[in-house]
Amino acid sequence: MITVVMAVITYFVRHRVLTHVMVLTYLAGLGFIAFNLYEHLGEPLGEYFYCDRLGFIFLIILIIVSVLSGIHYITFVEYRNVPREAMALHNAGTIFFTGAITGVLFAQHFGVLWTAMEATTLGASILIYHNRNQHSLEATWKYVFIASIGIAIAFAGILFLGLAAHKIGHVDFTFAAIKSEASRLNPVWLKATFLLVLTGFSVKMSLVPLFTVDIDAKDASPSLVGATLSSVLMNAGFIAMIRFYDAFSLTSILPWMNNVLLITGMLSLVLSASYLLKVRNIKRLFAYSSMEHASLVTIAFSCGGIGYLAAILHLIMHSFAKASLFLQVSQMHRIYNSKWDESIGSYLRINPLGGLVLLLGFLSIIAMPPSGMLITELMMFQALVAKSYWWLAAVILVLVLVIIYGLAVRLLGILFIKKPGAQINMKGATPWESVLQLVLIVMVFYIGLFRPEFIVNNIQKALEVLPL
Amino acid sequence: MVSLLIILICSLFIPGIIVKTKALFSGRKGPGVFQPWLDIIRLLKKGSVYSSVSSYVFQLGATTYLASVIVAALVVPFDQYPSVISFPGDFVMFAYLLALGRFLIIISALDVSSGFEGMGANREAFYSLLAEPAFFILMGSLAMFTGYTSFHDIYSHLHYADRYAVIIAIISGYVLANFTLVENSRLPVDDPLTHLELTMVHEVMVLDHSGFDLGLIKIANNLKLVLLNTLSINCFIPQDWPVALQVITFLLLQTVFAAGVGYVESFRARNKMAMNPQFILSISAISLILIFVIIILNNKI
Amino acid sequence: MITFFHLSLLTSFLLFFLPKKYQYPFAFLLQSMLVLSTSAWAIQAWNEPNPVQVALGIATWSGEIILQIDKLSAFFILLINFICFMGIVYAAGYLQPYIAKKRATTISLHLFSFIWLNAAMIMVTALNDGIAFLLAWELMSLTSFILVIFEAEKEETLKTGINYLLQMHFGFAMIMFGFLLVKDATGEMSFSALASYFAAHNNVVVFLAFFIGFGIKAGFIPLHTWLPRAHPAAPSHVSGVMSGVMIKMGIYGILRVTSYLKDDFMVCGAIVLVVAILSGILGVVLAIMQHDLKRLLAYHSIENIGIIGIGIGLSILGYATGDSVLASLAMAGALLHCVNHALFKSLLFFSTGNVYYAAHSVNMDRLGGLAGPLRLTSLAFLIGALAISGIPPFNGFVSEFLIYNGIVHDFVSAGFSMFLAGLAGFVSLALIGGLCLYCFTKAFGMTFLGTHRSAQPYELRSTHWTMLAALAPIVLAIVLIGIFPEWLMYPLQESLATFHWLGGTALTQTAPAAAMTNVSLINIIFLSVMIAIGLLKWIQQKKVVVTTGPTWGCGYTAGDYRHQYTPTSYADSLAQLAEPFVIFKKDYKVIGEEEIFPAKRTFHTESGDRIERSAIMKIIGFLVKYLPLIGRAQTGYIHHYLIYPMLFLALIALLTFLQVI
Amino acid sequence: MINFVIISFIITLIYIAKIEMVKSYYPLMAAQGVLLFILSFLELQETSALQLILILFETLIFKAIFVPLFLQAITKGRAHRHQHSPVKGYYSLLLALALIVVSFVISHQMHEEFLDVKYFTAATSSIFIGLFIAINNRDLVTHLIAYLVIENGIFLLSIALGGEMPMFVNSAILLDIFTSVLIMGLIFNRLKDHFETTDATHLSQLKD
Repeated sequence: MITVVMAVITYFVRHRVLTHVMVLTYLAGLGFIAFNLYEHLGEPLGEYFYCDRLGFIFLIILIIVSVLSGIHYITFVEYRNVPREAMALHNAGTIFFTGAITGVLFAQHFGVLWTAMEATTLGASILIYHNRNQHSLEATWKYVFIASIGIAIAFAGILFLGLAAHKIGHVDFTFAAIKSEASRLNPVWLKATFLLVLTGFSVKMSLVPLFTVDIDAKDASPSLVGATLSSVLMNAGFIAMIRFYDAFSLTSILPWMNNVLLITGMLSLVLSASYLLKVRNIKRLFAYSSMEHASLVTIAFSCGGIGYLAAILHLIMHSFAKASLFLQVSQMHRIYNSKWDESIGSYLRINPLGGLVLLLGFLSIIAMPPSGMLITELMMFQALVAKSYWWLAAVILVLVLVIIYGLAVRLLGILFIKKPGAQINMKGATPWESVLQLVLIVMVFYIGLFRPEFIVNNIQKALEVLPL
Repeated sequence: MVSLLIILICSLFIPGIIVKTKALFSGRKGPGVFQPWLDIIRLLKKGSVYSSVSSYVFQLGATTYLASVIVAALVVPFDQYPSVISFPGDFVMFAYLLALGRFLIIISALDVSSGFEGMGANREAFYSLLAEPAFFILMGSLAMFTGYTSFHDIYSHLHYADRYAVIIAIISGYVLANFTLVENSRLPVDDPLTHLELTMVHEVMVLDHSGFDLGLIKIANNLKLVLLNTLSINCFIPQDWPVALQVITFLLLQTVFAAGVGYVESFRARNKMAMNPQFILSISAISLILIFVIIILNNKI
Repeated sequence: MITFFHLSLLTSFLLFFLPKKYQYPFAFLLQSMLVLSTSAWAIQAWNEPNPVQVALGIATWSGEIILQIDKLSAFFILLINFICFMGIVYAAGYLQPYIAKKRATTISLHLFSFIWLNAAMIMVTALNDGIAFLLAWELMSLTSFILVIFEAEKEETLKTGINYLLQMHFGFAMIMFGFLLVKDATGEMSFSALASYFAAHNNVVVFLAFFIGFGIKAGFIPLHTWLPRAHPAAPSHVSGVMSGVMIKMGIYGILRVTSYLKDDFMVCGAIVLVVAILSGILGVVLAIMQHDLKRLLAYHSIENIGIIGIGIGLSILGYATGDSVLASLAMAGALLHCVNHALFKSLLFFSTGNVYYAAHSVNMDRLGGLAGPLRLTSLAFLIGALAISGIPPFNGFVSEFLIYNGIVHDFVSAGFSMFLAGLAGFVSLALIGGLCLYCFTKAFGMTFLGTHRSAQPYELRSTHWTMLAALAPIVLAIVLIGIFPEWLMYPLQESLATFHWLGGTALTQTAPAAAMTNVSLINIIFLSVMIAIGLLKWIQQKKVVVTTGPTWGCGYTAGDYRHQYTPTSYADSLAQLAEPFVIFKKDYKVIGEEEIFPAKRTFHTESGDRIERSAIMKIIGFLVKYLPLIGRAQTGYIHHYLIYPMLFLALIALLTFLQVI
Repeated sequence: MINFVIISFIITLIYIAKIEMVKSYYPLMAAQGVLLFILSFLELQETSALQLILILFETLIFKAIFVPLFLQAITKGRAHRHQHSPVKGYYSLLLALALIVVSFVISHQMHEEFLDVKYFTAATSSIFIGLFIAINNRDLVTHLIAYLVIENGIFLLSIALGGEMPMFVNSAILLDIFTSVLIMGLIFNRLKDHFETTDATHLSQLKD
C-alpha cells in the first residue's frame, strides 16, 4: 500500500500543476488510508512495512499538522506573492516529504527505514530552500551536507548491525527478526550500531551532536516549514531511534543504551538552556525550545518504565503545541515584518486572538497547567526518582527553570511590552488561522486534563514490547 | 481591688516626691508634693490650641493613651493581693496595652508635621522596641521560676525559700526598675526637664498637646510610672509579712524609688543619645543572666 | 451546589466575548455563585463529623477529581471566600480607570483569572490526590501570575511577574519531589498516603521537600524574594488577595503535611521554628527600611508568616516534648493568625489601593497628610495597622496571645532545650511586636499624617464607594474577633481535630483559652474608659476656647513640609542595627571645609535585601552569566559542526571503554 | 590483486588529503570510482546479473565518470584556486597518514571472522579522511568531495561486510547519493551566485 503512496508522490513530483488542492487531496487520501489502517493495526503491509500502533499515532499527527500547514501555505502564498515555480516545488516537496515520513513511521526493515530517512532529508531540503535568499541557501546547504553525513554515519551503523547478524548466519533484516535474535549478537557491534545511528539521526531529533543545522533550517525556512520540521520530522527521528532501541532492548546493552540516551539528553538540555538565555530571534527561540523538549523526551525515555509513556505523550503534545506556535510566528512575521524580538511588541493588544495563541502556547511549552506537558514532565521526574537520579533531577529542574526564564522574558515581552521599533501591518492578521492553532493547543490542554483513554491505551499497547 | 487602690494612691504623691527631691538637692525649697496634680487640674480646665495640619488622629491620641494605661492598671497586682482582673498571660496583655497607648501617642506626634515631634516619636518607638524583650524575658523567667503564668500568681508565688533566690529578687527588681526608667523617659535615657528639644524623647513628642490633652497625658505618665514601679517593688516584699507591714513597706519603697529617681536626676547627666540603645539592650542582657540563674537554681540543666 | 460551582467556572469563558460594560457585573455574579456554593460545602463540612466529598464529575490523570472538605479545608475555604469576595467588591471601584483605558481582552483576562484564582485556591485546600493537587496548585500560581502582570506594559512589572512565575515553579517542583518520594515508596500519590509513608520512613526528608515547596508560596525567608516584588506590582485588590489568602495556601500545605507527621517531630519542629523566627524578625526589619508602602506591606506578610510559623514550629516541638497544651495553643494561635493576617493584610492593601487611586503614588517619600481627605480610608488603615502590630482590642493580639500563652505555659514544665526554643519564640514575638509598632507608626504617620512630602501638593481623585464598602466588613471582622475572641475557641478546636497528634487535647479546656473572656472583658473596659474620657473631653471642650494655629516650631518659624520626618529618617535609627541584613546606601556628598558657598546637593537613599542579593541573586547571576558561554557552539561554521559528532562519538566511546556507562 | 587495488585506493586517499587545488580532485575521484568498480567486481562475482549491473552503474558510470564531470561543470572558472586550510601541505599529509594508521589499529582490534580486515581498513581510512577534509578545508567544493569520499568509504564498508542489503535498499542508496550530490551541486551553484564566493567561512550568517 505504501508503495502505491510512493507512486502517487512521484506522479505529483513530475506533475508541475500549481495547485494546493493536490497537496490537500493527497493528505486527505493519506487520512483515508490511515482510517483504513486502523483496522489493520498489527498487520504487515507488504514486505518491508508493518502497521503498528506507534506509527499509526504519529501518522495521525502527521496528517493533522500537514493539513494545517498546507492550509496555512495558501494564505502564505497569497500574502507573499510566492513565484509559481517555488510554490509548485514546495507542494511537491511537501508530498514527497510526507510520504517519506510515512515510510519512516511504518518501516519494518532497517534498510528501508534508513532509505526513508534519507528521503526525508531530501524532502526537507526542498522545503527549507523555499525562500531562495541567502539565508535559506546557507541553511539548505548546511542541512543537506550535515544531514547527509549524518545519514552516512547511520548507514555505517546499520552495516555494523549487518556484520553482527551475518556472523550468526542470520540475514533477515527486519525489526522482529533482529529483536528475536538480538541476544545472540555481539554486544560490541550492537553498541556501535546504536551509537552511530543515534549520532546520525540526531539531526532529525534536534539533539546533540548534530542539532546545529536543524536549528538553522527552522530559522531560514518559512515558519510553516519550521512547524513541520519540529513536529513531524522530530517525531520521525524519535520513532526511528525507538525502533533500534526496541530491537536491542532484550540484550545486555539496555542499560548502556539508556545511559547514552541520558547523556545525549542532558547535553542537549544544557545547550538548549544556554541558547534560550541569549537568543533574540523568535524562530530560533522556538527551535531551541524544540531541542529542549527533544532532550526531555530523551531523558524520559532513557529512564524506562513510566518514562516511555511520558516520552511518547510528550512528543505528541509537543507536536501540537510547537506546530501551532510556529504557524503563529508566521502570522507575526507578516504583521511586524520581523522575526526579532526587539521589533515585535504588545502583540496581545494588536492581535488579541493571535496573542492568545502565543500566550497559551507559551504556557503549554513551559508545562504550566492546564498543559498536558505538566503531566508528562511529572512522569519524567517520577521515572527519574524511581531510578534515584536525584542529582540529575535537580540539575534538570534548574535547567528547566532557566529555560522558562528565557522563554518568558522573550515571549511575554512580545505579548505585553510596547516596542518602539515595531512597524505594524494589520493586513497580515488572519483570525481564522489563529482559531485553528488554538484548537491544536486546546488539544494539548485536553490531553493534560482529561487523560484520553484512547490515546493512552494505544500508547501503552504500543509500548508493551519495551522492557519495564 | 487593693492593688488598684494602692496604685492610685501612690500615683498621687510619687511625681511630687521626685520633684521635691530634685528641688531639695538643688538647694531650693520646691513646690508641694501634690503640685504636679494641681498643675494637671489646671491644665484640664484650660482651652486648647490644635495645629492646623492635625487630623482626628491627634484628637484620639491622648485619650487612648490614658485609657490604655488605666486598663493596664487593672491587671497589676500588689504582692499576693490580686489585681482586678487576672488570667494566664495577663502580663502579655499588659505590655500590649501599653503599646497601644504608645502607638497612638506616637502617631499623634507625627500628625503635626513638625520635625521635632517626629524625632521624639521615632526615639520613643525605637527605645520601646529595644526595651520590650527585657520585660518579656524577665516575665518568662519568673513564670518558669514560679510555675505560674499570670501576674498575680507569679507574684504570690515568689517564695524565696532558698537564700540564693534573693539574687532573683534583686536582679528582677533591678531589671524592672530600669525598664520603668526607660518606659517613663527618665534619666539616664531621657531628661524630662531638659530645655533643648533636640535632646528630648518623650517631652518633645507631646509638644503640641495643650490643655485637656496635655493633662490627660500627664495623668497617664504619672500612672504609668507608679504602675511599672509596682512591678519592680513587688519583687522585694515577702509574702508572709502581715498586711499592714506590706503596705507600709510598699509605700516606703515607692517613696525611696521616687527619691532615688530625684537623686539621680540631680547628679547625673543624661546619656549621650548614641549610648541609649546600648544601655537599653544591656537591660535585656541582665534579664538573660536572670534566666541562667533560674535555670541553675531549678536544676534544669 | 455543584451546579452553581460548575456553572460559575464554565460560563467564565463567556467573559471573553462580552463587551466591556458587562464584564465586571458578570464576573461579580460568577464569583458570587462560586463563593456561595463552596461556602455552603464548607459550612456543611463544619457540621458533619466526616469530611464532605464532592465529586466534580471530571476525570483527570489520577482518576476522578473529588473535593474532600474536612474541617481544616472548610476553615480555609471560608477564609478564601470572604477575602476574595471582598476583593471583587473592591475591584468594582479600583478597576474603573483601567476599564476605561485598557482593551476588553485584558480586562476579561484579569477578571477571568481572578475567578479562577479563587476556584484554584479552594481546590488546593480540598484536594487529596497528588496530581490533581499539583494541577490546582499550578493553576493557582498561573492565575495569580496573570493577575500580577495586569500592568504588563511596564517592563518592571513583567520582570517581576517572570520572577514570580519561576520561583513558583521551583516551589512546585519541590512539592512534586515530595509527592514523588511518597509515590515511590507507597505507590500512591496523595496526602493521605503520607500517613503510611511517615509511619514507615524517615519523616524529615519528605517534610523538608514539602516545607521548601510550600514555604516559597508562604514566603519564608530565605525563600521570600518573590514576595516584595510581586505584591507591589499587582493591582491592590490582587495584592490583598495574594497576601491575604494566597500565601496562606503555603501555610495550608505545611499544616496538611504536618498533620500526617508520625515521627521526627523534634527535627521538623526545630526547622520550622528557626526559619520562622528568621522570617519574622528579618521580615519586619526589612519592612521598616522600605519607602514604598506596598513593598512595606509585602515584607510584613513575611513577618506574619513568620509568626504563624513560630506557632506551627512550637506546636510540633510541644508535641515532641509531650506538652500538649503548648501544642494545641500554638497551633490554634497559628491557625487564628492565618485568619487575622488575611483580614488585616487585605484591609491594609485595599486601603493602600485607595491611597494609590487617590494620590497616584504609594511612595511614602511623597505622601503625607491624607488623613484629612481620605478620612475613612485612613481610619481603616489605622485599624489594620493596630491589628497587625498585635495591639488589643484588635484581632492580631488574640492569635499572638494564644501563642504567647502556650509558650509561657510551657516554661513551667519544659526541659532545657525546649525552654530555649520557647524562649527564642517568646522573645522574637516580643521583638516582632516592638518592631511592628515602629514600622506601622512610620507607615501610617508618613502616609496619612503631617502634610505632603513632595514639592507639589496633590491632585486627589475621589475614591469610588465600593472601595470603602469593601473595607467595612473586614473592619467589622477585625474588631469582632479582637473584642470577642472567646467565640472562636470552639471552631478552632474543631479545626485542630484534623491533626491526628493533637486530637487528644481539647483547646477549649486549656486555661488560656478560657481566659479569653477576660481578654474580652478588658477590651470592653478599655473601650468604655476611652469613650468616657472622650465624653469628658467633649464636655470640657465645649466650655473652653479651642483654637487652631500653626504647629509649634520650637521657635523656628520658617519651617515647611521639608522639615517633616521622612520614611528614611524615621528608619535611620534602626539602620545600624539592621546592617547585617540590609544593604543601606546613602548617596550624598559631604560639604567640604573649603566650600564657602556650597553648591546645590541631592540626597538619595536606597535599601536592599542582603539575603536576596548575596545568596539568591548570586546563584542566578552565575547561571545567567556563564550558561550562555556554553552556547557558543553554534558558530555558524560548518566545519565546526562536523567536529561535534566526532567529539560526541569519542566521548561515548571513551566512557564505554572506561566502563563508566 | 585485491591487495594491490586496496593499496592504490589508500594512496588516492593520501593524495586527496594533500591536494591544494580544486582541479586535482577530478582525476582522483575518477580513479577512486574505477578502483571501487574493480574491487566490487572481484568481490561479488557470484551475485546476480541485475546486482552486477547496478554496481557497475554505481561505480563506473556514476562515481568514475559522472561525478568528476559534474564537479568540473560546477567549478568552472575556479578550478585553479588554492585552498585555504589551517593544516597545510605536508602536515595534512602526515595527519592523513596518522589517520590511516589509526584505522589500521582499529581494524586490527576487530577479530571478526566475517570481517575482511583489508576492506575495513580502507573503509575507515576513507571515512576518516573524508571527515578530515571537510573539517580542514574551507571551500564548499571540497566539502562536496569530502562527502563523496565518505560515501566511498561506506561503499567499501558494505563490501567488507558482504552484501546484506536487499535490492530495493541498494538502489535507494544509489538514488540517495545521486540526488544529494545533485541537490548539493545545484545549491552550490546558487550559493556561488549569491555570495560570490565558495568559502565556507562566509557562510556563517546563521548563528547565535
